[in-house]
Amino acid sequence: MNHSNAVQAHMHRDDYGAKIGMWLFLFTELILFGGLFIVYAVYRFTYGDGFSLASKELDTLVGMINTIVLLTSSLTMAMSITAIQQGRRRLSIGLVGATNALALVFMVNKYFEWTAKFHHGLFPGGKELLERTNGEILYFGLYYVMTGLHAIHVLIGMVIMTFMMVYLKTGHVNKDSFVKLENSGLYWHLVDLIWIFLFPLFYLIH
Amino acid sequence: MSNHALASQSARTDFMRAAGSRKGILSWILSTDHKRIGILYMIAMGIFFAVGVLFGLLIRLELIAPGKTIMEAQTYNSVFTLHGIIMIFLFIIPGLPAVFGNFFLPILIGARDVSFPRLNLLSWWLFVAGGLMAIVSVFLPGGPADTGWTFYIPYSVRTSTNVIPALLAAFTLGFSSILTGINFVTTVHRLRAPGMTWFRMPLFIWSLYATGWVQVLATPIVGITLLLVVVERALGVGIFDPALGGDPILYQHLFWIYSHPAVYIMILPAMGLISEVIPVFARRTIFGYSFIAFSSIAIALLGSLVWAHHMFTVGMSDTAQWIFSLLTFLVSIPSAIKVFNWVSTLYKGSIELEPPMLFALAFIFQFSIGGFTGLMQGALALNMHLHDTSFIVAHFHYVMFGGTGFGIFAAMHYWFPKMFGKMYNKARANVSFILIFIGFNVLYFPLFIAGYMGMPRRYYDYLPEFQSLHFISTIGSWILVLGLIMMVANLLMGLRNGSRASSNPWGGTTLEWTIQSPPTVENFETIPVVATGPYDYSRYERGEHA
Amino acid sequence: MDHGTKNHAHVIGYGTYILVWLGLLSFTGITVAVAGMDLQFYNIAIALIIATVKAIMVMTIFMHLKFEDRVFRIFATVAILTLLIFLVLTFFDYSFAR
Amino acid sequence: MLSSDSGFIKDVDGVFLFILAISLVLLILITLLMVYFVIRYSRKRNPRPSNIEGNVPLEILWTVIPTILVIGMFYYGWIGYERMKNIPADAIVIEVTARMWEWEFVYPNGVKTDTLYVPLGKAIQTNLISADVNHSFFVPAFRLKKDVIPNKKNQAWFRADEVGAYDIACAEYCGLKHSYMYSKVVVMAEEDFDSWYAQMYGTSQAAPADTAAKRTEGR
Repeated sequence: MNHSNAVQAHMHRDDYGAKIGMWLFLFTELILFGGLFIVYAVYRFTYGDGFSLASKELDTLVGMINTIVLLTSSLTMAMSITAIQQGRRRLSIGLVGATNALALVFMVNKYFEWTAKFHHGLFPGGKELLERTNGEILYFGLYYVMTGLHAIHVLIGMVIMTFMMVYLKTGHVNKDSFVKLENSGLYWHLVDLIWIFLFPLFYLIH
Repeated sequence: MSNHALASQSARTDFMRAAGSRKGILSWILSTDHKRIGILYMIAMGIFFAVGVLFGLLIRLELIAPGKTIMEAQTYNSVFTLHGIIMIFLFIIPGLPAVFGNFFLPILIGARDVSFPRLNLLSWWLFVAGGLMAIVSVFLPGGPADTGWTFYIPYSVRTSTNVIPALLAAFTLGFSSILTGINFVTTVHRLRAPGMTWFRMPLFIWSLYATGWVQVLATPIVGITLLLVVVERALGVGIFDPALGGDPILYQHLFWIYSHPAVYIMILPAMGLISEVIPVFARRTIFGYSFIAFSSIAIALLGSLVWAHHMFTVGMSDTAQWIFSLLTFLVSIPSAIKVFNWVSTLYKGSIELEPPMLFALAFIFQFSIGGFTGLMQGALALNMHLHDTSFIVAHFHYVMFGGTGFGIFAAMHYWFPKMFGKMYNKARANVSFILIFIGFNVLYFPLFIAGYMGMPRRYYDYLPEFQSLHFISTIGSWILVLGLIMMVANLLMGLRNGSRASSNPWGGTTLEWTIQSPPTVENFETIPVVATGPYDYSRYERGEHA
Repeated sequence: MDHGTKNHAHVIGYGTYILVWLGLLSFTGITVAVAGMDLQFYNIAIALIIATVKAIMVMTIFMHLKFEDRVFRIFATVAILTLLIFLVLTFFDYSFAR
Repeated sequence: MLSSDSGFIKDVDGVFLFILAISLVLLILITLLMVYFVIRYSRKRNPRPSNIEGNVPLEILWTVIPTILVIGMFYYGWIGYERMKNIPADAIVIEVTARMWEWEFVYPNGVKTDTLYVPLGKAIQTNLISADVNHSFFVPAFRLKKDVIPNKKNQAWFRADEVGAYDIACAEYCGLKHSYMYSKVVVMAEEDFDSWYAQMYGTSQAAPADTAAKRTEGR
């Protein structure tokens, strides 16, 4: 470790430290979802047939559209950092805005998907669901919890993006100080990462 | 440090009195100064500890004789649940890292604060919020949770008591713990003073660093698990409930994936603290520095892989049984290495039995008993007999209280003069130590015997053959509480009218002893440059001490 | 190790990002297409392998792990390994006769 | 209490004594050294300390020796456990149902009791079923414990080698009357058991004498 840097860190802001902190936080998020993935893995192992049956009721197309939407939002997010590094503030704002818009598309899509399921009585405690086998009940339980928790993260992400747009506008985040935007980006990519696994686990594997 | 620097520093106001932008209590509860936050934790934790002790005392009083003594079974079940939740989440886990880690981690590495001071304040607020939630759950209609602190499924889904507030309390406290972990790991990476290489860090820092990682990587698992129980109870989502096909054992796996490493979150900082105290009072360098440092990492690592030894009787696969049993035995080795190194540090030292040293030596003795009885439970055949008996209760109290608890007491007596600039009455501290030591052992040792004889744990009532052991144990609890009251009173008296403490009353060599007592807001006027290891006592060896 | 000014050193071009994005989209297409075929166990394996590849792409490029200090990569490895170990050890219970 | 004899007593107590002996030796060694050093190297006697930084051979020694010791402990624990889990093929199978807060035993011929009657010297297999929450089937005298988990079929077995009555306790917390969830294993000579079994056949309910045997009643 170069100590002149460490000393500097005492006096100036420590972007490097901020990034370490953010990554550590992302690990906690990863493990938070990881716990759910463990539950999923165990139940798929125990109730392979029920899971297979239930997963066929999800619409792969909806899942795929949402995957593409999130991947694209990750792209715009990543590019917004390049933009601010080059000092192109307006472009950066536009890209963060695009990220936010795509997140909204994701949520709307999710909303229609969930309400359709609810209409079919496939919600926790719903009569339709309780008549099914244990494996299917657990599958839908996990489906709602995992995609729900993910959706909450998307919503939080949208709030963060809105703040970032304001910060970019006021110059609080600028060409020389953009670690906040970088960290928001890291968060957003993690949300994307989680979805990259949720998508095959719920929509693709039967 | 030159005399000039010392003189100019003593003129500066310390962090207790420093005028900030806010007045009165707000200058404390909104402060981002790591030292003030440490003291805030200490106050909050002290209150929760008192409540926890009271509940423990009530448990012991109920068990003094068979049959109903002072309370109904339902009350008893809630009392031991709350005793567990409070002592684990609100005392033992935050005890050393949040109080003394916050106060001394930046100072010991030569920094002015932690990396994220505002996040640090947020952790404290979350801690208080979690504690309040736990307390509120007692008074809400439905009554306090009666599930035991483990919240085992399916009982926790079926009981009508206030499980959800208790779960949310534990979740919030877990979140607070995670934020502290993130802060400490980042601080250790980023804010070490020039020359403070990894192997010049005090061992307390090593242990906090290892603890920080465990907090970051294990706590989220229990967070999500408790949340799942919440959604299960609140929304009827099928996750663990066997009525919906769920697997109660999966809950236990997830619960212990965190809660066993949590034991190491509790004990590691205490081990680090002991490694600080012993060299100071033996006036010599620690024996086997790097072995102690690496054993902290090894404990954090291996300790994360042994959770299912809490579950040997649930009927796991044989493969899981032997793997977890073997790993459990292996985790004892780094602990043994530490104990041997501590004892060797006494060899050819120049030992003064000040109060912190007494607590530290008692730690080694009691932690060893806790460790050896832990080996017994790691053995598969024996575990079948001992599991869920009062043998376990005795074992983990020997580790948690006899170990970490005594570590916290050692830290309080060790750093008290630095934190407050005053000295307590040492003679009274010694007497309270003796009472606590005797009371502790009288309280918990009989439970080993009762457990081996077949006394199950979490029992409101018991068979007559266990009465004499329970009676002795309850007597022990009175001695212990007497000692605790005396210790706290002595410290508070020291705070009020203790004699002025010098900046280095024990002759320590780590960085906190180079600054004034109590420290200034900035800790260091100029960031020190570190040139030697943390325990350089060569001046005493040469006979040149002032 | 030198850092501190590192933030400014690596400006990743838009082209790189777009290439990665195109890669991610193609993998999504492949995984959906493969899911339509009936390959029994291999369906799960292929879906997870593709998801892992996509995750690595996001982490290395979008999340800049490729350009950061070694310490970040070590951290990420530790975290992911921890999760994997939790999973594997749990399955020592489930995947053997109980 | 611990007076009876079953196949596991020797195993469990043997492992216990083995670990206890090693632990005591080490604990006494650690404690005596600590006390001796504190006295011998007190500041009065030894004002000038020696800064010994460490000793690698010593570190290796006290890493290797404990490793060997604990692997030995693991091995004995494992061997004992092997015997606990290998249920003899000729065992009498009894269904044990745990519910809040009582035990029910169903014999192969359909007889139901609330006390477990078993013949001397015969292997008994208990199939553990939970009707509600987690419980644990614990017979301290036989060093036997197995959790009773809903949705899971756990089994345990034992062989009683001495006539008498031994406590069955619930060892997994199960709510309000957890501490009263006691029953008994009554071990009878084989001919006594046979005549009891024949007499019970046809009656599905427990004999009145059973309730008297429970220690939990009336407290």
